[in-house]
Amino acid sequence: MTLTSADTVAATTATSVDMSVDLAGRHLPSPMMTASGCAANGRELGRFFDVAELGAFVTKSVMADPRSGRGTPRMAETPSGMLNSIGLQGPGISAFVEHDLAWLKQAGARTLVSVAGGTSGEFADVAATLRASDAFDSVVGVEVNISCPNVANRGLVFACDPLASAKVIALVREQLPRDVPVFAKLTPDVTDIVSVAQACVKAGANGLTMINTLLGMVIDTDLLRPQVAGVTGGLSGPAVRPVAVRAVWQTRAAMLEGRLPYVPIIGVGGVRTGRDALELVAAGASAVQVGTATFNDPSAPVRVGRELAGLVQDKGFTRLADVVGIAHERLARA
Amino acid sequence: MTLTSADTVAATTATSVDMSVDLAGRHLPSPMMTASGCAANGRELGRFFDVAELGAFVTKSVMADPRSGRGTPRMAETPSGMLNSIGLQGPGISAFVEHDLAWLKQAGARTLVSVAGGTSGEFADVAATLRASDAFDSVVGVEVNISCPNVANRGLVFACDPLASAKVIALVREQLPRDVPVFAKLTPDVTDIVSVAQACVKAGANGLTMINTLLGMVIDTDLLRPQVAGVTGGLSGPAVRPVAVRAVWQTRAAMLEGRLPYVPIIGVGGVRTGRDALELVAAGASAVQVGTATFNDPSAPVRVGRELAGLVQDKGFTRLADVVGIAHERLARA
Amino acid sequence: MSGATTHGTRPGSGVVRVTGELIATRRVGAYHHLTFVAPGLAELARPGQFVALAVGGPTSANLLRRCFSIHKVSPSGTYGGTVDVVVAAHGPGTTWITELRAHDEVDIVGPLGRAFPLPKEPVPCVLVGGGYGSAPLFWLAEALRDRGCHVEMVLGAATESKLFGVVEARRHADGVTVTTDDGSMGTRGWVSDVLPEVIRRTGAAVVYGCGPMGMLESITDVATAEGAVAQVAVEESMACGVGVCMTCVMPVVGKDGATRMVRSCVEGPVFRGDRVRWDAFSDGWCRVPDDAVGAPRAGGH
Amino acid sequence: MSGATTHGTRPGSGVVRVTGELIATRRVGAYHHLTFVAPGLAELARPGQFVALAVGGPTSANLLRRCFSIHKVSPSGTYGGTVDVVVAAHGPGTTWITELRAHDEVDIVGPLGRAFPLPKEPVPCVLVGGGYGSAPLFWLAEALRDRGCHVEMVLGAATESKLFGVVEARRHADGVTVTTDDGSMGTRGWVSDVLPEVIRRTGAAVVYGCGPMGMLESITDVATAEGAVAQVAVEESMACGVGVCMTCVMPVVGKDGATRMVRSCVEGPVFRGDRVRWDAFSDGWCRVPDDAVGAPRAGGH
Ligand SMILES: Cc1cc2nc3c(=O)[nH]c(=O)nc-3n(C[C@H](O)[C@H](O)[C@H](O)COP(=O)(O)OP(=O)(O)OC[C@H]3O[C@@H](n4cnc5c(N)ncnc54)[C@H](O)[C@@H]3O)c2cc1C
Ligand SMILES: Cc1cc2nc3c(=O)[nH]c(=O)nc-3n(C[C@H](O)[C@H](O)[C@H](O)COP(=O)(O)OP(=O)(O)OC[C@H]3O[C@@H](n4cnc5c(N)ncnc54)[C@H](O)[C@@H]3O)c2cc1C
Ligand SMILES: Cc1cc2nc3c(=O)[nH]c(=O)nc-3n(C[C@H](O)[C@H](O)[C@H](O)COP(=O)(O)O)c2cc1C
Ligand SMILES: Cc1cc2nc3c(=O)[nH]c(=O)nc-3n(C[C@H](O)[C@H](O)[C@H](O)COP(=O)(O)O)c2cc1C
Ligand code: FES
Ligand code: FES
Repeated sequence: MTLTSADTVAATTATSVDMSVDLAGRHLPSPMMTASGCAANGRELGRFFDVAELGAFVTKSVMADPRSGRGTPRMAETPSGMLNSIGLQGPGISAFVEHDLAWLKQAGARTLVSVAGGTSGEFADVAATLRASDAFDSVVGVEVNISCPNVANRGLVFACDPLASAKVIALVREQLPRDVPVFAKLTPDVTDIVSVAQACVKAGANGLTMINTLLGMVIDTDLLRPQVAGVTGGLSGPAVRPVAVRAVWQTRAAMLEGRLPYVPIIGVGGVRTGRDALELVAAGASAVQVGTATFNDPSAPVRVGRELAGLVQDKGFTRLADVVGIAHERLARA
Repeated sequence: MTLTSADTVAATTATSVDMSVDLAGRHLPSPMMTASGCAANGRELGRFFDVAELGAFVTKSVMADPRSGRGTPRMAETPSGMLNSIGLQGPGISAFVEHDLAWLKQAGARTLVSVAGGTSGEFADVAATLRASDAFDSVVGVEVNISCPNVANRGLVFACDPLASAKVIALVREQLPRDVPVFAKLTPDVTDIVSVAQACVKAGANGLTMINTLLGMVIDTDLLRPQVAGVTGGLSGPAVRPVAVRAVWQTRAAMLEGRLPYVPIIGVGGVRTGRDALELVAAGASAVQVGTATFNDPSAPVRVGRELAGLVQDKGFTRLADVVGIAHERLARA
Repeated sequence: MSGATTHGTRPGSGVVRVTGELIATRRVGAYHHLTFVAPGLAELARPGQFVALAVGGPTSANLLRRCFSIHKVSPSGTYGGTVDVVVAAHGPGTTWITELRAHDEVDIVGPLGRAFPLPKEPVPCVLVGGGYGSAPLFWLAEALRDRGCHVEMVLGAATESKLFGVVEARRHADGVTVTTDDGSMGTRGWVSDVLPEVIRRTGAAVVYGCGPMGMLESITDVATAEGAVAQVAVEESMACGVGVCMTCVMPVVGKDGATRMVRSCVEGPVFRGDRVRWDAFSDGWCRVPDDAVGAPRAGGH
Repeated sequence: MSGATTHGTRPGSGVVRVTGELIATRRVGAYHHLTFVAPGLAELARPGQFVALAVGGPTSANLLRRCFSIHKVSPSGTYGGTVDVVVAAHGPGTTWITELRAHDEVDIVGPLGRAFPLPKEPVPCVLVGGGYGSAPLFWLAEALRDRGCHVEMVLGAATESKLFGVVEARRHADGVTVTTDDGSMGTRGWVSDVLPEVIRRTGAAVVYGCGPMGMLESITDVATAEGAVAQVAVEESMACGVGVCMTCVMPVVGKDGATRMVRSCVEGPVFRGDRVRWDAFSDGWCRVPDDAVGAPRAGGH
């Protein structure tokens, strides 16, 4: 772990900072979340920490039917990161609500359910089944993973196209009660992330999650062929953090300039320490997800939260909310 | 340095592999090049190795007039990479040809001159001055850095827009003799890199260099403001290698599918060892540039070449050319 | 109890995370045998489980943990609990681990995965290890002999230096057969060449295996042909080791007869050999069998 | 000549790259004083130059080298040439360096940058060091005294533990003045408080300075006011240290009177204080002065 001594001190000191967040109408006691696909659906990390300690537990993107995902190898380690090509393996929404969401509910978790689909209709179906489920009252929001291939458009990722993205968001939004916020999860693999954000917010997204993985590839230099069976994969981990910070910054800047309505941002990408989380928060994120770093330290999502609280306190703030987007103010003043 | 024992053996063994490349009509004895902006203009690295050992020396992007570049800080270290925001500091094309190109010529270097501009006209002017210079006969090609801000279009980077890119390439192509190849240097920060490549090749580019840096950002968590004076910067180094490999792969795949005319690709992004170079070559690159790794090891551009030759030989090949794009064949056969 | 710090895991979770101090390291042929102080881990561990080690220290570019079978554990003693692993230097992570010196510290998570199931009756067993795959078997042999099982071992490798624990085997088993591909020690050939005879001679009811995938497949074939049950510990590329990333999956037939892509880190690494869909593995790739639950459909995604 | 490997640099280039073995490390107040074997480097180095160290070893995520003033060199001896540096643990790279143990190896490039210019005549000189900034001054003092210069030193720091080399200073200089911000040693206050008196008393013609930017600016002001020349070694954030990245620039006035953004790693780190555009530095940022060559124009880029 890359813990500087300041982080370590922070991690071991109880803080009096108000770390709660108001996320599109939902009050969360902490800004910390798992990242979809990096935490399974709760039980596994429940061995390392109490999932109710998180602001929200974000589940693996779930589709309508059970899916086997891709063949293996599914991953390659890369410098300060990794490449993955899982192929959205999952139990399907019915089994998910029955087994996984129910478990999360009894464990006291606030759940942010990540949904995916190969067509915009599939997204809507998944949301409808979710809404109808017994444990739906434990759901604090739905994260729409639009960074998945659109069957109708040669497999082009929905999030690469503002129109396709907007359609998915509008359909999901329709299926859910007004008090359940919908977050659009964006890909950084676009020329202009703000225009995709604009389309999503206009279509009813109550918040934005960014970033998903970057499209990358690793060649196996022994076999001289692609290392993962899926050929290309998603790049994640500390390596991509500067791209995540930039995406959050640009989107927040667009809000400050009035080019985008104000909605909360959930920052994700390369967070491993409290300092990393603070980068995203200062750039404009109200909440922070920890993904790949969990593979290094299974308790990272809560550890990072403790470190973040310590840093916020050390800098003399009493509320995390006062630090959200602060780098824009400090730059403007300079 | 991350040298596995295989690389080390390779590095110390003289090989009998033919490492020469035919790059858009120019014969180069080696595929190895410096990367623009990571090697200054020759003298500095001349202390560490003979610049004539390279396939080509790629110069810092030069504009029409002298430029001071941005204020400082201009950089931040990031996990397995760095962020830079230099602002194209340089002497201007006249001083460049008089002092720098002349020095490279007398040192026996084959030079790939990187040109930049704030308008497409500026690119053309720079190319015209270059062509008229005394040392022009040492130039083996011109690399057009279209990843710089277009003054006429709110500072949007040329390479983000196929039309703007094509215009620049066409104007530069016009200024230069036919036997001097023009390479378009692409940014990965686009939704569809193949469409930008198509526009550039159609406009006359004889080859493609990819990738330039990714747009990124680092927040100084002590001061809670952007760490580099330019606010955002370019992300480079091993962290981004999977993105470079993917860009080369996609472009080569488009050529194999007939969606893009065949032109040679110069791979760049995160190369630090022979193994890294081999990834780009197997994905489709005919030549390889070493950028950020030079800051760690000033002799990296030639060391990587030795390691690459050793690996190619170990795998039983006698010509580097036979390895270019081989991962496409091996995947097709699988 | 110096040299180790325990980090947050939850009571009763069956897993601990400790900063373990390296107290002994020695070369054994092509391998490195390392002993770490790891309080709390030994008490929870059973043969067949593994540990996941973080590599590279605070400045590391290698984010993912490396997994190793537990070679043995000592629940108490001078150092308050230790765990041993046997490591082959391969890529950057294992190279880093094998270059550690005494008193260096490593972040360890474990025990992970499912252990080898032990037979209820004292039946004869054969334990087959390929290369460093023998590492977890001596401890298993002990557990089996404690239950009254007759235990024989078969150790195989490409060459003598890649055998691990031949001497140890003689102490832990009632019979030992060694094979090497080049004949530098024992019988020239593969473990599967000698295995049928050993199973027949001992009347083995269970064959335990640990080693490369190809070997595990042939162990399964031989065991099945001889009427024994194969229990094999697989080695799939793992990013997390704790069940959250879905990189380590392989096609395994469940009790309901359906094939699913299951996580080898939490549902394995030990599987009944005849449940594994060996037909899906070829040329370094493992495809999803067409009849697997949720397999990609033509025209689907 | 064990413990060091020399890598390719070109003969006559004035710089070497060696894998240097750490042979001695000791804490000195808040700092770590390290001695590396570095054959070939000592012969080339002069006071004011620096070395660039790679950090983190083979698995490192920290790609960039860290730069340190050369504290001293020994061209020969048991180990065939050594170089000493004084390091303050700050971020990940310097922390890694200060945690090295004897016999660990570090990749070193040097000597780099321009040395302190020495006066042709034996004039009185004052050497001012802030914190670890004093590290290169003892060696400089020696060189000056060899030329017959009267040498006085002024050492300042926030507090006693952050002073470096007070005892050494007494050996190397004809007079030593110490200041600390908190008065824990010497005069309470800044070096600039005592400097005018020292310059006047000694009749110094040259004031050499090394330390934080703010201190270098005030040394320059004082020296200029007292009619002395300031030669200051700056510390700008550097990515390469060898002149190829353009990250380490600062605005400096050339002989032609024009301000340019010059690379402090190759044209510095030593500059004549009155040539540095101190007015451009504020609040941790350095802007490009409007009158600099090639400065951004309004409406331009
Ligand atoms: C359950 C289990 C038990 C194992 N027991 C042992 C043991 O006792 N002794 C031993 O020497 N090795 C063992 N291995 C293999 C060992 O984990 C790998 O050799 C090691 O992870 C490779 O790391 P690297 O840094 O050398 O290689 P790299 O190729 O750099 O590894 C890159 C990434 O791929 C993963 N990876 C690569 N190869 C493997 C592999 N074969 N298995 C799992 N992950 C891999 C690594 O964990 C890492 O995340 C075991 C693996 C598993 C899954
Ligand atoms: C010419 C010169 C001489 C120096 N001499 C000494 C010395 O004798 N003793 C000493 O303790 N320190 C010295 N420094 C400062 C030292 O280089 C930095 O403290 C160190 O690079 C910071 O590395 P880090 O890993 O602790 O911090 P990080 O903040 O992680 O460093 C990140 C990156 O920024 C660069 N960087 C950050 N701060 C500085 C800085 N102040 N100067 C240059 N680069 C920086 C690093 O090189 C690295 O590339 C000197 C710097 C220069 C330029
Ligand atoms: C193995 C793996 C699986 C992932 N699966 C999903 C997923 O199912 N849905 C999703 O929206 N994002 C998925 N992601 C992306 C992460 O949620 C996250 O956006 C990304 O990894 C960047 O964050 P990180 O650097 O902290 O990992 C996955 C990432 C990884 C590494
Ligand atoms: C400090 C720095 C300056 C750069 N300047 C230029 C430039 O002037 N022109 C250009 O085309 N690319 C420039 N680049 C991009 C590199 O040439 C290269 O495309 C990129 O850094 C990726 O390669 P790398 O990971 O090997 O560094 C620069 C990169 C760095 C790090
Ligand atoms: S290794 Fe992550 S789920 Fe098995
Ligand atoms: S540090 Fe790279 S040019 Fe000075």
